[in-house]
Parts: sequence; C-alpha cells; structure tokens
Amino acid sequence: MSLAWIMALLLLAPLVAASLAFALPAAGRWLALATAAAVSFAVVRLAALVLDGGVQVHRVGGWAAPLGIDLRADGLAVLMLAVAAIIGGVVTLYAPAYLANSLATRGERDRFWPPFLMLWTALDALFLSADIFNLYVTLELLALAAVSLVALAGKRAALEAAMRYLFVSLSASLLYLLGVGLVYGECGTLDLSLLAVRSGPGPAMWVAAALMSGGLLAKAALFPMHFWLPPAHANAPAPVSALLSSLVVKGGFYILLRLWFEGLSGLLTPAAAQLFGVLGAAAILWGSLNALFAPRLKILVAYSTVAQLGYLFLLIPLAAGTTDGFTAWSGGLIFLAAHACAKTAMFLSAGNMLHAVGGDRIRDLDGVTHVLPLSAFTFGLSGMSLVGLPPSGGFAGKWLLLGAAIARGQWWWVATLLGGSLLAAAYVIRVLFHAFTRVAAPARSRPVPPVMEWTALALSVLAAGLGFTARGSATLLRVGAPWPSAGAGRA
Amino acid sequence: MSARTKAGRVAIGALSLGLLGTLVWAVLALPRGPSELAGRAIRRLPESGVTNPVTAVLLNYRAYDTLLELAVLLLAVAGVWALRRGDWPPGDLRGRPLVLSLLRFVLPVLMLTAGYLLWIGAFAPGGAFQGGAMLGGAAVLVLLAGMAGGARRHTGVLRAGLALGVLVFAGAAVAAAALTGEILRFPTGDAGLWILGIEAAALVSIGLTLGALYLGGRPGAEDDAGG
Amino acid sequence: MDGHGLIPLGILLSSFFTGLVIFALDEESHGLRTALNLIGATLKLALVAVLLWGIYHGESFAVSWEFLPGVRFALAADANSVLFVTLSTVLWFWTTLYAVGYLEGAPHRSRFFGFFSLCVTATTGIALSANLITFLTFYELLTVTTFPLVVHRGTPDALQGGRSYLTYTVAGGAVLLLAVAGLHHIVGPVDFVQRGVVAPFVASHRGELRVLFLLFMIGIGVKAALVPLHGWLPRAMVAPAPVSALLHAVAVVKAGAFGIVRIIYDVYGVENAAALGVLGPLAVAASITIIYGSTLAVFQDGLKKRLAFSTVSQVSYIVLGAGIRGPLSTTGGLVHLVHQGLMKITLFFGAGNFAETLGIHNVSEMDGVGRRMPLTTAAFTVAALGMIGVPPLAGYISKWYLLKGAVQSGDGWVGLVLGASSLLNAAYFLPILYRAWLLPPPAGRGDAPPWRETHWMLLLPPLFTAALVIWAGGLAESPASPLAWVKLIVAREYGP
Amino acid sequence: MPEANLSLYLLAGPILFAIGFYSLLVQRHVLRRIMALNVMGVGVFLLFATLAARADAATDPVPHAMVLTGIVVSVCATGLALALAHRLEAAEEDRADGGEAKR
Repeated sequence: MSLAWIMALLLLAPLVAASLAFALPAAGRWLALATAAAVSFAVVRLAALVLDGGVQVHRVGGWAAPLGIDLRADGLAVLMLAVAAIIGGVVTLYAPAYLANSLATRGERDRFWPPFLMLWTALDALFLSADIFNLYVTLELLALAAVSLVALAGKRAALEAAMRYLFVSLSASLLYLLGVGLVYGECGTLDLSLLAVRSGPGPAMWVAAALMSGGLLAKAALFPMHFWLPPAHANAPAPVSALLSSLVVKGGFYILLRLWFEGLSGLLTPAAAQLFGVLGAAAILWGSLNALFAPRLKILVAYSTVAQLGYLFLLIPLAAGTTDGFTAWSGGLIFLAAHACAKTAMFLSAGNMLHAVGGDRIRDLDGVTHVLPLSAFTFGLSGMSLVGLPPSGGFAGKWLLLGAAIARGQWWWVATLLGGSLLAAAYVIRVLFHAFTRVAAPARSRPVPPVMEWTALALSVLAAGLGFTARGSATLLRVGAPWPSAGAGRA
Repeated sequence: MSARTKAGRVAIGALSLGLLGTLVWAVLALPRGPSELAGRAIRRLPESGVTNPVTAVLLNYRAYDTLLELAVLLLAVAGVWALRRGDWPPGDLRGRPLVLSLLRFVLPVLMLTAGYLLWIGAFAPGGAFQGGAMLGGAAVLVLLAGMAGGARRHTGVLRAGLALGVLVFAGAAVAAAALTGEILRFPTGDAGLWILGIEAAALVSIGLTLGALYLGGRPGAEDDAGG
Repeated sequence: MDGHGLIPLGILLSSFFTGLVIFALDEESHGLRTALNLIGATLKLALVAVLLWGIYHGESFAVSWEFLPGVRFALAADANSVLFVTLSTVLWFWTTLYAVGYLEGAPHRSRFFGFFSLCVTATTGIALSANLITFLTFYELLTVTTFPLVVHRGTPDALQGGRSYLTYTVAGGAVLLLAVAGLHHIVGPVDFVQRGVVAPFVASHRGELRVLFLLFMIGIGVKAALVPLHGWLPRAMVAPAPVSALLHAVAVVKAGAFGIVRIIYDVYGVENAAALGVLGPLAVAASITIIYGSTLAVFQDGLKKRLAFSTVSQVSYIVLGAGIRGPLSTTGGLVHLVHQGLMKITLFFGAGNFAETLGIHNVSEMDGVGRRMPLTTAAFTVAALGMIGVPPLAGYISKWYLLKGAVQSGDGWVGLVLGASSLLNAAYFLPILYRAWLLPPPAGRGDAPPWRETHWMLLLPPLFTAALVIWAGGLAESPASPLAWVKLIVAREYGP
Repeated sequence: MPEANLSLYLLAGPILFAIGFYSLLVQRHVLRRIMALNVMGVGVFLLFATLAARADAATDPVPHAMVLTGIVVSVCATGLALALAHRLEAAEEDRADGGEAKR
C-alpha cells in the first residue's frame, strides 16, 4: 500500500467518520470502531515503511514545501500515531458502556462521537504535519474538540472547567500564531525542515520562539501553566479525561520538540534548555504534592498528570546540545508512551470505581477490592509504571533519562528523577491502602460492565510490560532523530 | 494575580506593556522586502487552475489547511449542538407584509451574490468563504423572520448539509490520490473544476454553519429527552 | 534460546501463571486453588531438580533478550543461584502447604495465594538473574508482591506495618536503582560473573566504586534488615504466620542477603572489594547487627517479635561471612543462607501452630505447651538449638566455618562476636524451651494425643523442615548436603 | 506600500494584541473576555496582512490565505465559547433554584 493511501487512512478516515457521525448520529459508535481498525492498520503499515525506508515524506497536493504542505513521518511521529491509535481504540471500546450509564439519553450519548473522532483527526494531523501554520490549525481543531468533550459531562463544574480550558487554549493558540507570523516574516517559510536551515538568532526569531513556546507550554500544561488541567481532567467523563491526559496535552509537547530540536534548533541555548528542565522539576514536585493531598481520586490522577508531564520536559536539558542526546530523547519519549497507556488505564479504572460506588472521594474507597478487584489491580499496575518500577515502560524511560543525566554529570536531574519516583510511589500507595483495608460489609455497588474493566486492565498490562519493547521503540525513534546514528544504544 | 485589586491591574498592565515592547522590537526587525515564497506562489499560478493567487493558496497549494478548516467549522457546530438547544427568535411575519416582501426580494439576491462570489473567486477576490458569509447572512435573515421552521423538522437534511463540505472535500482528496498518487493533487488541467466543485460544497456548509452558530444550539426537534 | 534456556524460564512461569490463574478463581473454589498451588510448587521442584543435576554436571542454563538499548534481560543458573533457588523452592512448597492449612476460612484467599505465587516468582527471579538489571527488576517485583501479603489482614496495624515496609523498601529500591545506573555508567552492562567485573576500574574509579558499594549495601541492606535499616521487619510481624515465614526464611530477607552475596562475589569480586577496602566496614556493620538483634530479641515477650529480632541477627551471619575475605568464612556465610532458612522457617511454623491452635502469642504463655503439642514443640526445639549452634545441628556448621574463617584471616575479634551472639541466642531461646517442656501447663489446658495436636497441614511442614535441619548438620560432610554444594561454589570463586 | 505606512501597520498589530491580552487578564465577565480574545486575534491577523503587503508589486497571497483561515477558526471558537457561556449562565441560574443544569 502506497504512502498516499496510508496517509489518507490516518487523516481522512477519522475525519470522514466524524462528519458521518455528525450527519447520522446513531452510527457514531460503529464509525468509531471502523476508524480504529483502519487507523491501526495504517499505523502498522507506516511503521514498517519507516523502519525499512527511513523517514517518509508525502507532499500534499504535489507541491513541495515551502509552497505546499509536507506530511512527514519519522520514528517519533509513528510512535505518537501508534499511541494515539491504541488509546483511541481502547476509548472506542470503553466509552459506550460508560456513557450509557452516565448520560441519560441516546441523543446525548451520540454527541460524544463527532468531537471524539475530530480529536483523533487532529492528533493524527498534528503528529504528521511538518508545517508550522498547519500545526496551528491542528492545534485549534484539537482544542475545540477537547473543550466540547469536557463540556459533555454537563455538570456545572465541568462547564466551568471547559470554559477556563477554552480561554487558556485559545489565547495559547494566538500566542503561537503570532509567533508563526513572525517566523514567516523573518524566514519566508513555514516548513520545519526549511526553517532548520533558514532560522538564525535575531530579535524576531527570539520573540517568535518565546511566543510559540509560551503558547505550547500552556497547552502542554507545564507548571506554572498547569492550573487549567486538574479541573478539566477531573470533571470530564472518564474516557475523556483519559484522552486529555494521555494524548491532548502531549500534542503541545510534541510541537515544542519539533520546534526546539528541528525548526528552531539553532536558537536553543543551554540556559533555555535548563529552564525547561527546572519548570519540569517544579511540575514534578508541585503535581506530586497536590496528588498526595487530593481529596478525590480523579483529581489525584489529574495532578499526577501534571507531575508526569514534568518528566517529559527533563529530556530537553538532557538531550540538548550534545552529540548523543538520543539516550535522553528516546528515554523521554518512551516514558511518554508508557505514561499515555498507564494514565489512560488509571482514569478508566477510576471511572469504574466511580461508576460502581457512585463517588470517588478517596477516603470512601475502603475495601474497593471487595467490589472491583480487577479495577483496583489495574490501578496498582498502572501505578507501577508511573512510579517507574521495572519492567514497566515508565522504568525504561526513567532508566534512559537517568543514564543520560549521570553520563552528563547533571546530578540535580538524577535527584529529581529519583525523588519524583518516590513521590509518585507515595500517592499511588495512598490509594492502594484503601483497597486493602478490611471493611465489615462491601460497599453497595452497581455492577460494572466487564468491557470497562478488561479494557482498562489490558492497557495497564501493556504499560507494565512496555519495558520489554523499549529497544524496539528506540530503534523506531532512531529513524529521523535529530542525532546521527553514532553512539546508538549505550544507555 | 487577581485582577480585582488595583495592584493586580497595574501588574497586568505592566506585563502587557512589556509584551507590547517586545513585539514592537521584533516586528520592526522584520525584513521589509517581499518573501521569496510570494514570487514562487505567483510564478506557479498557471498550474493551480485558478488565476486568483489567494484562491490558489487556499484551495490548491495549501488546500489541506482549508480541509482542516472546514473540519473546525463542522466541529464548532457539533460542539454547540451538544451544548444546548437553540433559542428561536419569535418570528411572526403575518401582518408585516412589507418585511415579508422585502425578504422575498433580498434572499434571492443574497443567493445570487453568493454564487457570483463563488465563481469570481477563481479570478478575483472572492470564493467559498465570502460566498458562505453571504449565505450565512441570508440564513440569519430567515431565522429572524421565523421562516426557518423547516429546519426543525428536517434536522437530518440540515446535518447532511453541514457535513457536506468536509465530505466532498475529503472525497476529492481521496479521488485525487487515486488519480495522481498524491492527496489533493488535482489532475493537471481540470484543477479549476475540482476547486469549483469543492468550493460549491464548502459554500453550502459554511453558510449553514454560520446560520447554525447564530442559532447557538440544536434545532431542537431531535429525539433527545435530555436535550 | 535452546531447551536449556527454557528451564530457568519455566521455573519462573511455573509459579507466575499459577498466580494469575489463582487470581481469576472465585473465592469458594478451595479444592481447585489448593490443587493449583501444589501442582505449581511440585512442577517448580521438578524443574529445579533438573537444574541442580545439570549444574552439578557442569552444564549451563541461560536465556536472555535485549529489552533496553544495550541492556539485556537475562536469566541464568550458576552454582550460586541454584543454592538459593533450591532453598526457596523447597521451602515454598512446605510454606504453601502450611498456608493452605493456616488460612482455612480466612477471607480473600484467592488474592492471598495469587500474590503468594507471584512473590515466590520474584524470589526465584532474583536467584536466577544473570545481570544487575534483571536482579533489580525482580527485586522491585518482590517489594510489590509481598506488600499485599503483609497488609493482608487489612487491620489498622497491618496497614501500619505495610506502610513502614513500603517506606523502607521503596526508598531502598530507589537507592539501588541509583547504584545500578551508576555502575552501569562506569563499566557498562553488568553481568554476574565469578570474581566480579570491576577489576579494570579499581585503580581508575576508586572513589566512585566505594560510594557505589555503599549505595548497593544501603539499597539491598534494607531487605537484608541490616541495622539501622531493619525497622520494618519487626513491624511487619502483624502478617499471618506463613507470610512471616516467607519473609524471613524464603523471600525478602533472604533475597537481601543473597543480593549482598551477589554484589560482593559476582559484581565486585571479593578480591576487588578487599582491594577497595570496603569489606572491613561491612563486617563491622554485620557484627553490630548481630549483637544488636540478639540483644533486643532477649527482651521481647511476643514470640514472633523475638523471632523477628533473631532473624535480624542471624541473617547478618551471612553478610559477616561475605565481609571476611577467605574461602572458609565464605563457606560459612553461604551455607548459613540455607541453614538459617531451614531453622527460621521451622521456628515460624511452630510459632504459627501455637498461635493457631492454642492462641499463644507470647513467650510468657508457653508454660507446658510441650505436653499439649509435643511434635510441634520438638520441631521448634530442634530449630532453636540449631540457632544456638549446638552440634551437630545446622547452625553449628555455619558458625564453625565462620569462626575458622575469621581465625584464618586474622580477624580474631569476630570470634568474640560469634561467642557473644551464641550466648545471647541461648539467652532468648532456652527460656522458651524450659517453659515449654518443664513448667506445668496452666489449669484448663488438657493434653491431646499426639498426631491429633493440630491440623496435619500445619503439623507436617515443621516436622519436615526440622528433619532438614538435622540432615544439613549431621550429614554436612556428605556429598548430598548444602555444605557440599557451597564448597563447590567457593572452589569456583577462589579456585585457581 | 511606503516605508512609513508599513511601519505604522507593523505597529498596529502588536498594539491590538497587547490591548486584547490586557483585557483578557483583567476582565471578569465572560463576554468581555471573549471579545478580548477576538481583539488579540485581529491584532495577529493585522500582522499577517501587513506581511502580505510588504511586496510592492503583487501582494503575498500566502499570509492572505492564512488570515482567511485564521478568521474562520476564530469565528468557530467564538461561536463555541458563546454557546458555552450561555449554557454556563443557565447552569448558574439553575443552581440558584437548586435544579440540575438544564439545556
């Protein structure tokens, strides 16, 4: 199958499905299933293509950049697409059961699918785009879809969270767009790989880089721009929270990497790189502490996202300005994939507990194992990956980051990594204790549809075993990575 | 920083001024000449199938952007409809024959103008969005006049019309891929026709979208008890 | 990976899958669960037997695949690992049997036995790890899988015990991770090979290697309950008796001791460690632990608490043996790995029986218990005397070799430590035996005919392990004894 | 266009953007903040338009097209924001008389 068809499946299948789901509301669920199948198939084919053919470029409309828009698939893009396909597929299976319970009418439930599929479209487009203005459009599509999904819960708290999220997201997009304008004014192109050649230091580019980074940091909810995330992720329906935490926030981070390590790589000074790391460390600390004292399970998980996002940013100081940044690079991105799976599993299992015992106040979770052994197990297993216990994907990521930090003698990052793991352990254990406490009678609970428990479990198992595939992921990430293939491996 | 307190406002003001200063510093440093890309866009205009360079960019060079843009439009409607039921203006024109006859005259003109803008877009400023704006205006008039009751009954048609633009555009993208091997690469020679077809569909959807956004919610007669 | 590779893998999976299936079982299907447990344990025993036979005839078993760039996940069986894997597998079998009897009618048995199996999987994994990463993996896995067992009862103090257990072990795990990563940075992927891998770096990275050694000892010392890292052990006593047995004799503490042995002999190499001058301090730390543990044990009235502190001290014999350079002390230390396991598990089985049958939890309540439960008490006595070091029981062999080793390497002071601790052992065990056999039972506790004294599943295990204690001591010089095997290892470690 | 005018236009964009930014942070009422966002947007679009006008001969079509796209996107965002605000208002009122948010 030619590249064109793969791209068509990845981008147009979810888009067409979304439009049809809007035109024929009743068909939404089946369209989503079809999309999941098509996209997964395409991702597999693309991965094969990239692994033996190297970076794949598709010139949309046949006009090469700068005139046209290029779609570029390197290892990183494929990894992100794969994660999106996995999470998207699982949510497609999970959502109907969950919505059937949390939303009153058929009509309300059907409204989940168009924005969900649009979200999927936006993610695929975002991961494949090599054009900074096109990236702006995907960002907007992503943001509006995410906001609509948050509002779907309909409760007042959810609506307020959605409103705040919308404001942050739109102003962030405008900051980014302003930066795009400056870049175009300076370099006369929007294509990332051309920018890598043309962009150089200068007032316009500095300011542009600052504006774009500012906007993207807000979208990636990096401390201190995280304030919008916990309410939004905690009040959305569980499957939506999962999507937001595992994929949407990663979109901003992804573009940030594309900019700093490709398009604007000339502008990334060591100081700037360290600054990103410092913010990341602050996020780890702040997020973990809030998670440690969160009153509700979903708030805890949301703050844990704030913390875990901090880890991703550690890869910037560890990978920047060195001949072998690849160790940290692959570490951070493997960590990202693991976090996506683990966090989705966590939100889904939290959703199950919410569904079963009606609330998610943590001190009411006593003896939840009596009611939902599987979901509690799922939570613990995904917790293992967040803490970074081997052989989870979280461990693989942290191991590589740790290796890079030691190799570069940046001991403060070593301390951050280990301290963060301990904090994560603390807030995960905090929940697990309630699961083991003995209670007189098991809590009154509604039965949870098996599909809801098993999908979550499958993901947590994936996250816990992801370490075993880390080498494969690293090989994939090598393709088109910003570092020449020298010094590969050697964590 | 809380904007309630005076100190807060001052801080924010200072922040904004700082932002302004930086931006000015940056924009004044921009090169003043035309970008090399502009020349390229003009030079290859003949291949694009249209003579209006903006349309060429919108629907050929960077047609992919526009496809996603239509997706944003559709998504906005989907989001709005999920949020609430539209509030219909209490339009009743019986006994207001003047307005009624005015509308009878204005609406066709608007339609016509929209069509014209669509067509002229190929050579001069204009195109689906301008035309769509016209249709949107027409839709608003119809709503205000309380003449859109039909939409209540035929939501299915309405939904189809709203999705039409994206579907046709995506269809064109796939068809082009089948014919030329690249997404949205229109066969040389007929590019103009392809663009016109896509724009026609887009025109309808854009017009309906603007009307729907004005209505600000679901038409309502739908099956949802919860709605 | 050939057939040989499959055997270590099989040893892990035999309990891993058992555990998973047991989780899936519903609470009431006791028969099936018990059957599964025993089948898994037996299968594991069989595979281990094959392993033993093969290693003895110089065959090698290994399987590995690269799971991180440049880092392999590797299982292999060398003489060292076989020593530990055999011990844990044999004892697991009896502990399972015991646990089935002990937990009759208790809630959450599927959960319990599920984690029980996973726990032993992790232990055997530790034994069979062929490199540091794999070791680390199973070491952490062990933490995770034992926690549910510690808090199994779900009572507030059980949770408290679990909390302190996790606090210590998770922190220890982080330190260990740091140590592993650091060593990995210096020498690259670290495989376990006799006489260690650091030799080329001793000169160039002296300081780093010393610091890393300290980190290793902290990270692993937590599980080995080295003073002052032992705090969790007594508090974890709230767990059900089979769990305590598992923690002390088979899994956690043993894994810690084994880990220290691994680091010294197969990562650093005893010669290099000596060259770095890190053995002396370790030996001192071990001696302090020995004395400290024994002393505290004397003042415990709670039977299990007393046994706990006795563990603290006894396990450090192993560390002490590793800390003194020379084949004899190494022999003493390694063989105590087995001996201490046999004796301690017997003691816990006994304590469990007293608690379960007569509701006796404190030493002060044990008057005349020997008449009511002669067989249990007999087994308990054998183990206790072994601990004290009465010839020809197992403990005596260990202490004897440690002593000879100390003398040989000129560390006379160790002799004093051993003597003192033996006296203390006597001081906290003899009173128990005296009360049990010689004091009259309190009124109202009648004698029961032997064999009926308690459930056979509770009775059989201690008797069997007690027999092993006698065998390991009495037939120490025979080719079929732990000692013989340990001598094989030592020959390979120090040999030409 | 003449140099001076160009500078003028170049300045106009940032000024609008900064004004919008200020009121976005200062204003509390939802409608005002939505307007603030739009002002910011206009500032950005103005910058693009100016960039398009740099060429003395023909205008640069690329920023032109981008502005068009940007405008449409901001229209959509505004529409969604308004509907959300509307719904939120209803929810507030409902909470006043204690009901669950009606749509």
